[in-house]
Amino acid sequence: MDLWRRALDPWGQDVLIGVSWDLMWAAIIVAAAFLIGHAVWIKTRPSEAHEATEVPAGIPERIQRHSLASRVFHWTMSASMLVLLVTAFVPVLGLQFAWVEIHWIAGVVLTATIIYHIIHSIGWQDFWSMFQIGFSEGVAHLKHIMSPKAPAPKAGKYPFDHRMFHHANVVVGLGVIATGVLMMVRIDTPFWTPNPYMLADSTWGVVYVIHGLCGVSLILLTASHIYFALRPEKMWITWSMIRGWVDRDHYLAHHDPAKWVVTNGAAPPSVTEGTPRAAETAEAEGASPEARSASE
Amino acid sequence: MGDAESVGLLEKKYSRRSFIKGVIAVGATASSTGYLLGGAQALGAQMPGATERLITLNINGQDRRVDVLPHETLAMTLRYRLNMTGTKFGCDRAECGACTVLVDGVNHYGCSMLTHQVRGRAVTTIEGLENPDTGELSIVQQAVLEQGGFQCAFCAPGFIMSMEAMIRVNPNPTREEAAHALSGNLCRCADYDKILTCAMRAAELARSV
Amino acid sequence: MAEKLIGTDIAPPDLIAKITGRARYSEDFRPDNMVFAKLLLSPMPHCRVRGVDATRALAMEGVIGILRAEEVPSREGPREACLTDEPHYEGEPVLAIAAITEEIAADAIEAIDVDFEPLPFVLDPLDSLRPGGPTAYTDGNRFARAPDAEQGDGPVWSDFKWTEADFAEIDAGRMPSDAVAISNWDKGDVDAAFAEADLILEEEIVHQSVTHHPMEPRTNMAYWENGKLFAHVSTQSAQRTKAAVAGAVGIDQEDVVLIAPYCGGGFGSKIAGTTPMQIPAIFSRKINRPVMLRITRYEENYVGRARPGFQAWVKMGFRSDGKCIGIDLFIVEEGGAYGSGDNGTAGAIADLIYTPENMRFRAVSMYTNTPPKAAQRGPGGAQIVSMLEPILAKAGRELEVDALQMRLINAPDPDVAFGPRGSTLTSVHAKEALEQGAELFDWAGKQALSGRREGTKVTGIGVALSPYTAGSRGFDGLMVIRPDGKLYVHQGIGNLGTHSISDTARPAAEILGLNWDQVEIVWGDSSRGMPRSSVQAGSQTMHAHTRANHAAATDAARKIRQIAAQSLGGSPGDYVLDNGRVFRRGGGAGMSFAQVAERAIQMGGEYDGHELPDDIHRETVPAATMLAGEGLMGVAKDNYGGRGGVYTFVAGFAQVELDVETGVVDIKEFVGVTDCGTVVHPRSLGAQLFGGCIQGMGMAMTQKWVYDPKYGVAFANRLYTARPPGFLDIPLNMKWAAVGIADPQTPVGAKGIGEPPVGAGAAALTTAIADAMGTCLCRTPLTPDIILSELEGRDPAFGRLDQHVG
Amino acid sequence: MAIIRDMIPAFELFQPNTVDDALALLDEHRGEAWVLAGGLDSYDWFKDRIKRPAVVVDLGGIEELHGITEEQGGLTIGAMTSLTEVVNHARVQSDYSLLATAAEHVATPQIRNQGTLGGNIAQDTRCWYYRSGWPCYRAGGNTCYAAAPKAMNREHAIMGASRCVAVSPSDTAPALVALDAKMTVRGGGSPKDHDAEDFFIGPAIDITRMTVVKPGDLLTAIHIPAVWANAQFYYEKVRDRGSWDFQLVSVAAAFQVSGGTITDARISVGGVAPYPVRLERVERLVTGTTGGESVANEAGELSVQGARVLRHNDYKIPMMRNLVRRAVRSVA
Repeated sequence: MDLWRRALDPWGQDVLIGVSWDLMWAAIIVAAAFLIGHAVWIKTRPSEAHEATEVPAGIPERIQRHSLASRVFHWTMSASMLVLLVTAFVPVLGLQFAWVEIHWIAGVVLTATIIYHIIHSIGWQDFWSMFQIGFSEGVAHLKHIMSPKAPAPKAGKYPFDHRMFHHANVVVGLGVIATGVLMMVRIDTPFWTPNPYMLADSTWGVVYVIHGLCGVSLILLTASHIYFALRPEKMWITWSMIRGWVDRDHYLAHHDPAKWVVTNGAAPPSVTEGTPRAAETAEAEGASPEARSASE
Repeated sequence: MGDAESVGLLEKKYSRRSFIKGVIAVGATASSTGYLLGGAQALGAQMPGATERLITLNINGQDRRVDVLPHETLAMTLRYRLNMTGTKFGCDRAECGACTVLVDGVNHYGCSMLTHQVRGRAVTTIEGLENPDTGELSIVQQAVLEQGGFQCAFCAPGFIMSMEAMIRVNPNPTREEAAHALSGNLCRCADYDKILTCAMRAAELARSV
Repeated sequence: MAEKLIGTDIAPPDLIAKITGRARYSEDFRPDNMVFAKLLLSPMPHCRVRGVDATRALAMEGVIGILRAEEVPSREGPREACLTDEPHYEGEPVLAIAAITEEIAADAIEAIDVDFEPLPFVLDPLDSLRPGGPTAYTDGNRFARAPDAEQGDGPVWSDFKWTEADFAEIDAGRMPSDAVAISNWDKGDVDAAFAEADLILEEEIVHQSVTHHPMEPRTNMAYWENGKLFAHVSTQSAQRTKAAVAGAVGIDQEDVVLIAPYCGGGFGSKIAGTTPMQIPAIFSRKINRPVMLRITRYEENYVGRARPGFQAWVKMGFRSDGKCIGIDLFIVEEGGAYGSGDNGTAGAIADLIYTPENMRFRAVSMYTNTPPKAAQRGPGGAQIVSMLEPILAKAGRELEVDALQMRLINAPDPDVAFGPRGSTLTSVHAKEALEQGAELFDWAGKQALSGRREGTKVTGIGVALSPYTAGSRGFDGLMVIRPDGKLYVHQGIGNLGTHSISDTARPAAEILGLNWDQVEIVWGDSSRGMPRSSVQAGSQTMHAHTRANHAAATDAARKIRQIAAQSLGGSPGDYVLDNGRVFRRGGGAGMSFAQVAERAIQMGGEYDGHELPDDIHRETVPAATMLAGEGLMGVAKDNYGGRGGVYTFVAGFAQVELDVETGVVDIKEFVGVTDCGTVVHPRSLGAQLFGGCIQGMGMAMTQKWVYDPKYGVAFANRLYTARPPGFLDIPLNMKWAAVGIADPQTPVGAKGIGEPPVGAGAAALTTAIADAMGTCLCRTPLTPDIILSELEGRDPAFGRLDQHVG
Repeated sequence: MAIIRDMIPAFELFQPNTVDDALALLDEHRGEAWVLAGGLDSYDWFKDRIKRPAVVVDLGGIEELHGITEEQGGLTIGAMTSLTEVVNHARVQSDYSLLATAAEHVATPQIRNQGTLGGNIAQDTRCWYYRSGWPCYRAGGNTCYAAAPKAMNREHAIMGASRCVAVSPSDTAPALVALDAKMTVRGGGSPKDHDAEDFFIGPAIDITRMTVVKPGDLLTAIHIPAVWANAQFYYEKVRDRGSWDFQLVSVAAAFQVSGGTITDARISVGGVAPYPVRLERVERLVTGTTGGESVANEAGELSVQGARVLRHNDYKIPMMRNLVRRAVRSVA
């Protein structure tokens, strides 16, 4: 298997031009293996019975998890990502169509949604609810995976695995967007005259390699994301991204009300979405979520 | 081998012919050893079912057994295996016509066909135009001689072969038709006007035969 | 009476060899043990070789050796070596590999790893002149003695730049009048002339560079035997090429045997051999085997030569009667990797064909990272004539003076003095050529066709005058009448297809009263004896060597008469020579030349070449000495002398049809009339005239030279992209004639013809196109896209002064 | 690795006698086999040592690919039929002179004697950036050097480009599109017929190929339907040189004319796009008219709508417009 595609530049010098398409196949195979493996593994695990918890006071039946704006963002981004993946890789797989235009337009949409998302999340959302590290939560999560007996940790608004997925997406997504925007300089778009000479050939090679590596990674990430979204036991999360709310049972089963504070009635969105302050405090105090739950 | 055969043949042919005015003494002896092709890769084992290398070529009416590599062009074989250097390399890219030969009476660029493609077909080169018994020039050659055609004449063998092909297809051309028939050959001395006159004269001679 | 030879059509003696394929060019020789060399070419327009790893290549079976730059002669400064570690153009040879087959050599080249360090490069001379612009050499763009140099100081590198103000003028479409020129001269008062002029025209000129592309690439083969170098070279010249080979390899001339019986065209690119001819010579000495360096067409594009392009500004002032009274000309020349100087001739020729009385000439030639430039048939003249003649026609349209009248009123008279030094000429019959051409072309009748539109086709007619040097003096002739009774004329000139190897011998035969079948030409092999000769360039051969052979034949005739008088009595003056015999006037005793030759050998001394004249060139002496005792020798230096330059003129007339919807130009008719003195070989003269004219038309219309500006590499590097004209690009209706007035300063009366026609063909075409368009585009090549854009009033798709865009 | 040109790298040669054998060979040597028709495109690639197949399959010996036969009132031309045979064929000359004329405009007599109709339409582009071995999109790289701001793109596309701006070089392709020809392609499955205009694909679809013929497939025949026999034809090719030159722009048009009125038309333009461009809007415009100057002018203007020029190819707009105009004018 080749990792890179190399070529002779116009001066006959060896130059990197991108990742090998073998990597795409590798990603597809790894993704498939992981999904099948996970499905089988889940089957072999005893089903998790969530003990009924007492309903603390003031917790509404429906808890707003994603605002309409967030949902629109999510689905727009998903659509553009799917379009990008299909237009990127399906032609390589052999089904040929005019993909370039669709690809860059989807790329522009993706970029716009991400920019919106960044601004929105910094200015109006509980930014740190996503970017808390939660090391002990991770350990607990790992223990839970290893042994069904270990209880799944209860998370704040975003569970540990979601946060990890998001972080991976941040890295890969920003990589693919940054390189993608650069690459648009080279193709015929209404924005500017194509110019392949903005960067040196060798630099372009690196740009293409990053774009390729990120793109291939997105096959893995997206495949697993869709897979989990469709798993029956995770459907409540998927529904929350459609309807915007989770019901109280799921909330109490999977979330720690201390970390994801919800109040009864029509709470202002900032509160509903969690406050930065709450998360910051929790982390700063160094108290593990478990410890806090226990103490309450 | 084909090489030795060809040299012998050429020498015999030369000795029979009346020699030209102002013969040149040449400093080098003709030899059959130098040829162009055959790298380590080319001499490796053959794939099953691939074309056999030892083939019979019919060149200027003679059957010749020649060992030809798969990627060898006819002009290469003629010049570097059979030592028939009348066929010239002007560009080796089917652009100039200096390598023009006849295959079954039709003009082709010798640089741009594989020798294996002319197996079983009659190849005529500039060396094969004179009458093998009398040494008499062909009609086209006579016409060119009469009209004093060509300057540096590196293109001449190719042009003459195209004229030979032309008079077979169109023995009664207009000047414009003749120009079209010869438009696959370049003359950098740009002696086109005289070449065209030669071609018209050749056609005229051909008609009178 | 022996037949009249001068002025008749006689097939050259090598024609049968040429039409039967027996003529052997450099690639047609096969010595025993011959190996093939292949070149590794620079992929970059300017770079330095930091390292070469040839380990894998040299380990390959069949590889014989490698030749590196340090093993070949090189000189300081912008001077070409046959191999270099600092290439200055894409395609410059870096090293050579020899192997037992060419395929192995090619595979071996591919197996070599070269570490190239890219260096800044420049393609367009104007870019090099721009402040802060790149230079073709690491150390600058000008190599010359500093202005404040002390005596004995050599040239040094400097960075020659124009100012922002100069470029502001250029960008505004004006001549950069304050820009510093490297060469300049002027005469009269050009500013006063413009003040007085009734019409002033100013134009920008772009003439492309264009590759020679002779049919035979510069293939060479060489081997060493008994300490002598046997060099098979594709070359225009012969004796002078032998000297050049010896000089390049660093050996004595007499240790070189040059074998060059045929040359498949050169057009100025193979004058005294070629740069690559050194490679087999040096390589074969190193590996002690014959080395064939087969140059491919692709390589020819690079190591072959090219005509330098011009970017220029011209201002011409005219009186109302059409007379040009002032010219201000500023030329920027694309010098290529090793420099060129076509601009000087261009300036002088502009002065010669417009006789303006007042002229200012300035020029700059800049090194650029493109293939080396060299003389190309009519160097300088062809460019400037094809660019300026349409302006003359345009002036005629504006002044309402007929183009032919314009041409005649500005044409030089025999007493012309032109150029920086007021040069004079031996004979000038330009006006006769124009008048004769006008008649042959039916100018008067065709005037009605000018601008006529039928459907989408517009007719244009054009007339042009193109002069060029056509002679030189002072070379040697060498000939022997052998005991077989035949005259053997030993030619030191090359056989590049002009037929001069035989045509220049005709005066000798006439002087000696011989029929043509009693004459043998000896040429193409220096071991058979070559006298000091001119190079076959500058159209000088016909003039120079009819003189030299005239002198040697006169010497032989004198000796024959003396022998006859001694043998048969009477005085030498009593004897006449005819039909291979010498006999007493009015009948009586005589001797055959065979007897004369026997007698000369018996007598020895000067008769058979054992004593030689004192004034012959030292390079003639070994050849004459070698032939001494073989028969009666005629050997002499051309001492006929003469004053002034020898120039031939060609008047060209063209009729074209321009399709205004496609920009396609169809050349319907061409007439060329030359003033080249006495016509020696009419058919060959006509062929040379037409050939040169068509080359000029190709240069003006079809041929291309295209570079990618980013990487500095050539794209028109195949014939189909370089586009030399073919059969369907030329007029099928062509006529020629010669004025036929003998040049008074040469005994045979003949001047050369090689170069002047190029400008005539090109300029007749550019003026005819301008006539059809009703405007003038001083730019080559005039391809359909350029013409159509102009006709449709669209922006040209290139900068006005862009070079190398084809 | 240093670059060297003009020496064909060694390959193994196969000369099958049937299409089935050829397909089997291509299958067996998948990925390393090259199909050789007339070879005039192939040898350039080989001699430049840019394409280096291990195996060359020469179709010259396959009888079934040669010759012209009458079929369903039209003509079926074997892909290996030489261009000279096409030019000289009596039925082609009498009924489909558009094709004869176009084929006669190919390169030179020698090339027409050897070059095949199949090879002519399946040949690769002549973009000199690509042909010089640069790692452009078409060569599997990331760049179109020809579309760069100062690039030498006088010969390149003004429409249909997508990243790659190379043009289709074929002279016969526009004629075949105008004649509504069908190309038969054989591969693993059953033979498949493609309409000429779908046979040529642009870089938006596949940037590395110019036709639907995939590696391992063979173009076996070209069928010209009866419907356009003896239509009124117009062909014109503008090029720099009279021989051995590709089109700058060419037009091939077929008109069904009844009582002076155009009842149907097919017009195709070469040299302006990566494929022969069929001008359906122009065809609709002229159908039902009697041609003539004003319709022709309108047709010309319509044909170049949406054209996008590069640095050096603006002239193709007036050239194409004028050629289309002329084609329509020719009806009257």
